[in-house]
Amino acid sequence: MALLEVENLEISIVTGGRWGRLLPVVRGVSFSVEAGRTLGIVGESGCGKSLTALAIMGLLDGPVVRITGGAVRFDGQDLRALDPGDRRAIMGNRMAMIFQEPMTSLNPVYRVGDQIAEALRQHRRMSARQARDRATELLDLVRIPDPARRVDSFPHQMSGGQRQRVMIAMALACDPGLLISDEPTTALDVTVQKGILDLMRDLQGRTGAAIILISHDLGVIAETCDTVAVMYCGRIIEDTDTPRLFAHMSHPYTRGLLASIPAVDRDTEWLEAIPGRVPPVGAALPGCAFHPRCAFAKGPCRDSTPGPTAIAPGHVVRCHFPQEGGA
Amino acid sequence: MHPGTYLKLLVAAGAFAATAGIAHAGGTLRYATIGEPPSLDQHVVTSDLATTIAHHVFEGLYTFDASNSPIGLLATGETVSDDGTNIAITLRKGVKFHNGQDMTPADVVASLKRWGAFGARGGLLFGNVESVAATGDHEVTLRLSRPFGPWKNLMAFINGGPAIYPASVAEGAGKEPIAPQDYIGTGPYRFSEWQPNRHVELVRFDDYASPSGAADGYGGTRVAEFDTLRFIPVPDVGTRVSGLKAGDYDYAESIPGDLYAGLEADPSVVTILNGGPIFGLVFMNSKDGPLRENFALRRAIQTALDKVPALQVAIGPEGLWRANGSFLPEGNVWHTDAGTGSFSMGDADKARMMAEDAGYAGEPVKFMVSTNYPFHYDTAIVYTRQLAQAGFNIDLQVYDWATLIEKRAQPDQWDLFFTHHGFVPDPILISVMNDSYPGWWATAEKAGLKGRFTASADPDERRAIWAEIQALIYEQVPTMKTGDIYTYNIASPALRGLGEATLIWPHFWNVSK
Amino acid sequence: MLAYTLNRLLTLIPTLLAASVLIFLFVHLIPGDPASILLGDAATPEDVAELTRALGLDAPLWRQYLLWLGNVLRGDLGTSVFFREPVLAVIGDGAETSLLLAGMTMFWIVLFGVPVGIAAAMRHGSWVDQLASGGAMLFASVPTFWLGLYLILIFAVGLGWFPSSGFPSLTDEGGVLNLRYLVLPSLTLAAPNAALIIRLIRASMLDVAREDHVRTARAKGLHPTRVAIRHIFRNALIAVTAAFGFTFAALVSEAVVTETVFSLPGIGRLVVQSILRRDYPVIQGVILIVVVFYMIVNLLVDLAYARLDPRVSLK
Amino acid sequence: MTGPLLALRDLRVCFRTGHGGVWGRKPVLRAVDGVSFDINEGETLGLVGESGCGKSTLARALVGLERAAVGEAIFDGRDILKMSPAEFRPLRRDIQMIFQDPFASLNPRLSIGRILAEPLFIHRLARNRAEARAKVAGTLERVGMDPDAIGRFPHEFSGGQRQRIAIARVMILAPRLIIADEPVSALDVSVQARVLNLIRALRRDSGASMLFISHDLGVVRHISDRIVVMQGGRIVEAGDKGRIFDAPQHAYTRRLLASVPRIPARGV
Repeated sequence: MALLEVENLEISIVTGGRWGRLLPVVRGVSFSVEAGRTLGIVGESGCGKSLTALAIMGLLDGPVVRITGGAVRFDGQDLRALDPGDRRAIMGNRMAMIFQEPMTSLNPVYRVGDQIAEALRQHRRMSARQARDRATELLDLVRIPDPARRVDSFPHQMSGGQRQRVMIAMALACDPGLLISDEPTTALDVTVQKGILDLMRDLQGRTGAAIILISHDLGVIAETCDTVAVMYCGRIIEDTDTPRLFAHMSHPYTRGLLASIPAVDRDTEWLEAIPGRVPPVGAALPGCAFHPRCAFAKGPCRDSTPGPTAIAPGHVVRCHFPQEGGA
Repeated sequence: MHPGTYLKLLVAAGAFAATAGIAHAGGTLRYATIGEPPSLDQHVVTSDLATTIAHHVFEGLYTFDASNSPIGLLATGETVSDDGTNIAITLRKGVKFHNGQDMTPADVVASLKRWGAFGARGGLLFGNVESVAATGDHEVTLRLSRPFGPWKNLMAFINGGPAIYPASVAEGAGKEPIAPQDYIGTGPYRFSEWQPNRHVELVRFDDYASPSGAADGYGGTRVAEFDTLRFIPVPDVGTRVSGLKAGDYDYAESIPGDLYAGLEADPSVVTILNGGPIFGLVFMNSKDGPLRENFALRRAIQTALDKVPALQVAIGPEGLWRANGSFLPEGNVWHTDAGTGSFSMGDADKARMMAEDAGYAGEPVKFMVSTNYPFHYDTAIVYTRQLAQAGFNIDLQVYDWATLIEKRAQPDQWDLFFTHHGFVPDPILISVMNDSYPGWWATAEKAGLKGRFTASADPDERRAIWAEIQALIYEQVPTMKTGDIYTYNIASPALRGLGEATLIWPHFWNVSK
Repeated sequence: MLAYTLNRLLTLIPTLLAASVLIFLFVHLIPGDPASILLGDAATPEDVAELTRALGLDAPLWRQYLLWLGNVLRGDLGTSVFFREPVLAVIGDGAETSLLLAGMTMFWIVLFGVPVGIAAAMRHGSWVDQLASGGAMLFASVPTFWLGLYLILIFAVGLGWFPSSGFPSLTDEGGVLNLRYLVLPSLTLAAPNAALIIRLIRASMLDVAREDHVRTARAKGLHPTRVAIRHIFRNALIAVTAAFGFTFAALVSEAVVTETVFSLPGIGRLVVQSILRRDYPVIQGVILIVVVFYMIVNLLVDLAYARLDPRVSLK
Repeated sequence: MTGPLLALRDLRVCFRTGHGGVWGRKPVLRAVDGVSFDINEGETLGLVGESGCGKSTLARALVGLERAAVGEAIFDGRDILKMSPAEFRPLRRDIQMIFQDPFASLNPRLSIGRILAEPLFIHRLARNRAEARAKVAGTLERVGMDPDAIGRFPHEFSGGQRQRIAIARVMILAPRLIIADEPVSALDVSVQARVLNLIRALRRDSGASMLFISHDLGVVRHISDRIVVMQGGRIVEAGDKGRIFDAPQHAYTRRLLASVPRIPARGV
């Protein structure tokens, strides 16, 4: 059984005040992750990948954005059915999250050691002394030099890369089975990014945690993930294991995305950019959400939303006319 | 038994009881004042609030009985020579100052001399005094250069008056008010402490030597029933009223007219009218500007005014004001109708014609008023409208009181200003009689009448001359009276010994709770 | 920290000198003179002139200033024209009242304002929030004298629980129990200020709640109350600190209406009365001391900032 | 014309940072520490480096936004660092800058038409409204925007469109040197691709030179002719892009390239 199973997740925005209508922004999202494996979710801004992550984590309980359908099962338990207390007993404990903005995701007024210790004291009922020792250990684990001293540093005394390491240490504090990582390296320089990604991979090797890595960077996904889900306009439009994706990408959007990226290892004259632009969030388009930008769109694309189609074992595409072969 | 005799017996019994060491009623009287007095020094300060506190501490040679006639207080009597220039005053024996010293003629002489030299009202008398000297163990003699009728009234009026201080205090003091540590008098209460902003506290003077006789006005026996009198500044009138109702104060002064009806009906409050009315005055500039020596124009202004609506607006309930043109109220010996036909005519058309005849051509008339006293301002507003209807171009200038006081000393700054006047026992004390008071009314006619008025010692003759002076005031219009205002205070029903009305200032000897 | 504090205190000196010139000029340029007020209507111009001379108010302004400044530097603020007592003694008495009143008012503000502000922010948009915000709006807009008079009517006249007015010093009979005199005035004064603090706390907390680190805290599985207090309120406190400081400073100097309604012998009423009396030494003394007080509060606020926010370094 | 369009010689920019105690001297940070390079006519020079390497400070120094710059920056034969503001003003038209955040660089209260027309009037490139309107419409078309954008306001456009507007505002002046500081970093990849295509096309058509600053090595390789690699305020390596990317000499360049996550060779 997979550690995490997401089934038909739907997330909506409440528009026009408290009694306004619901506007679905994530629809029919299903995937699963097993222990020790890394799932990548890739897509451009507004595709719903971050919302999906927050929904799994249980951080979407505000009045404006909320889960309106589907199930999130962690270790067999439906998280949506749990009461808030039981839910919090899992958050930060068996399931932890690393956020995109290392500069702002730490509380500026507390020492990093105390912030790491907070989860330990909450979930492990450790004494202040024990929690501090463990925090120092964790800082060492994420390769922060001189951890015994840095445990007393404030966030503003650290670089962006170090802060992201602190975030990782914080997430790992209670040995979570699932680590959700939302654009963990986007704000960082490439050399720092490499260090962080290496560290995560390394730690996964040790702890056997499942990881969900959310990124807009196909390169990062390619180097880090076992399986990939590509999102567009609130849906997963292509989903398979990483090698197969890069070898047999089938959805025109996935292919367009790849073609948009200027390569580092060869000269490119002209980028095959996707024409048009992403429809506004929650736009109710009939048919396939990508069809106005799709070079291969035909009649059915305008009329009906394509369902998930398995074009090969473990390779699911939502497209009426999946493109076979290489790009 | 005649009621008076009965009272005398009762008081005598009380006095006996007191001297026999039987306990006083005791306790503290808490008096909510409108503010703080500038000083308790009676020689130089004329604030009514100061006197309300100070006349428990300081005493003069004379005071007033219930009919406002001067009677002895520290003096037991006097012998006046036939020509009226030699006055030998006998002092009461056994009077002690609060510092334990006996009062001697030297103390009286020193006090009178300082009052004469620096006193607010002392100069008036001492302009006629050749010498003042001790002429016996218990006698002081005043030698006058000419007969001066108002001398006794002036001596009896403690406000800005000749309080008797120890010679050591009076001799060292100059123009500046004496400091609190020198508040040493002979009264039934002695000064205890003055906590700025907080309170002035008096405590009973155990060695007090009271005058004898039934209590009558401020005269007669004085018994300090309270251990302590505490005068607490409570500037907000709502707080004075509710504080009294809540039992935090026993007595509260200066309550506005609009609350009068409600408080009269309230069983938890006793209202007490002040016997001596105050009155508003609009002074005219005799030294500078369009009104200078133009008596016709002044009369035109006087003709334009109807005093009644202003009193209604500014004061309120009928019981608290009287449109009375006489400078001293009805029932007072100085009351006279002379000239009062012009008091409140309110004839705009006539005023307009009179002004034209007087050569008025719409020049601005600067009218200064202060907002510190709401009734000043309210009255001035009504007058301004009435004057405008009669074609006067009134330039109303509104200042705070301190600024008005400074400006009114400068003749080029104003034509009219608004002030008010407290009750005085002798017309000579009315400010307009003072030639150097802003307005500077000093015509030959005034000088002649004033000379006769002060020279005479015969009460009937003096009353007749005062009637002439009042008529002259309505003719030359150095000032315009706005009508009598009876202020009132409120007290707790628990207080015993308060009369229906106060004589001039409330007093708390012979009062207990 | 100590060096910083000393440094800041040193920089107060030129500021104070400049302030003293302004204070002196301002006070002496208002028309009116204390002598005529002291002596009253019956005084002659000669009397007034003589008293003016006796009070030393006839000298050129610059000489009066230098004399005053010299005395101030020796710690002597002069003698009140009106009370004929040392200004320091006059102010000292008012300062006791004002500081105690401000202190008790701050106590209510913290006692009521902070929890209500936190609750309103936590239950943002709910009836709790509406009630708190509406109540805050109401209290912020009720005139002080009105509220004060009603409190007197209800709790002093009606129920008799508290005295209606006045405040005997703590050193007088009654001692600490005399603080009951300050209950109604401090509540009156606290109402509008607590309302401001509630709204400020609510707004700051809503701002902080949007910050990324709050999401991090929630992701740790902390209880919402713990997140609200430890992560949101603690950070919002940084923004609220200055408001607390200046509210306190303002409470000392600007409680005129409350002091008048409750007849409290505080600094606010003292300065207003002194202006009416043109009691120059007292006005100058009060303003000078209030200026120093503001500067010290300002310094304390900065020191508090440094304690609350590790990113702030004192230099 | 001989020689490069822009020649930097030993450019330095220093900042005082933090505080050095009560009377101590503040430590000096050399943000740009002796940088020299040339940009030839019609050439695009890519400037890469990680955050804090000094690349943005350098760009700001070249458009006169960094008063502390010393050294030489010879543009068209004249040293712009030694010019007074008055002397520099006419050159503002020739040296134009595109910023990373198009939203911050567009006045939200002005319509697109005003935003684009304003520099025309400032630099006296249009004699009247009609002429300005024609130029604005033409430029909008060149950057691939609808002409009806003229009457609309910045907030009505997406990030990619705003960056096109920012580019239009630069192109309308026909500058000789464009300094682009991370112009596509804030954009999604699919949008980024189209803006990059636009920049390339415009540069080719206009013949302008460009200093293109980015931390994204793929983007820099795509757009540049030559590359300068900066680290810690200094140039560690410079050369033609083929040589830099395919045969890096300096250890830092190699490490940088090795850090970039690779996408597997596509297709099978």
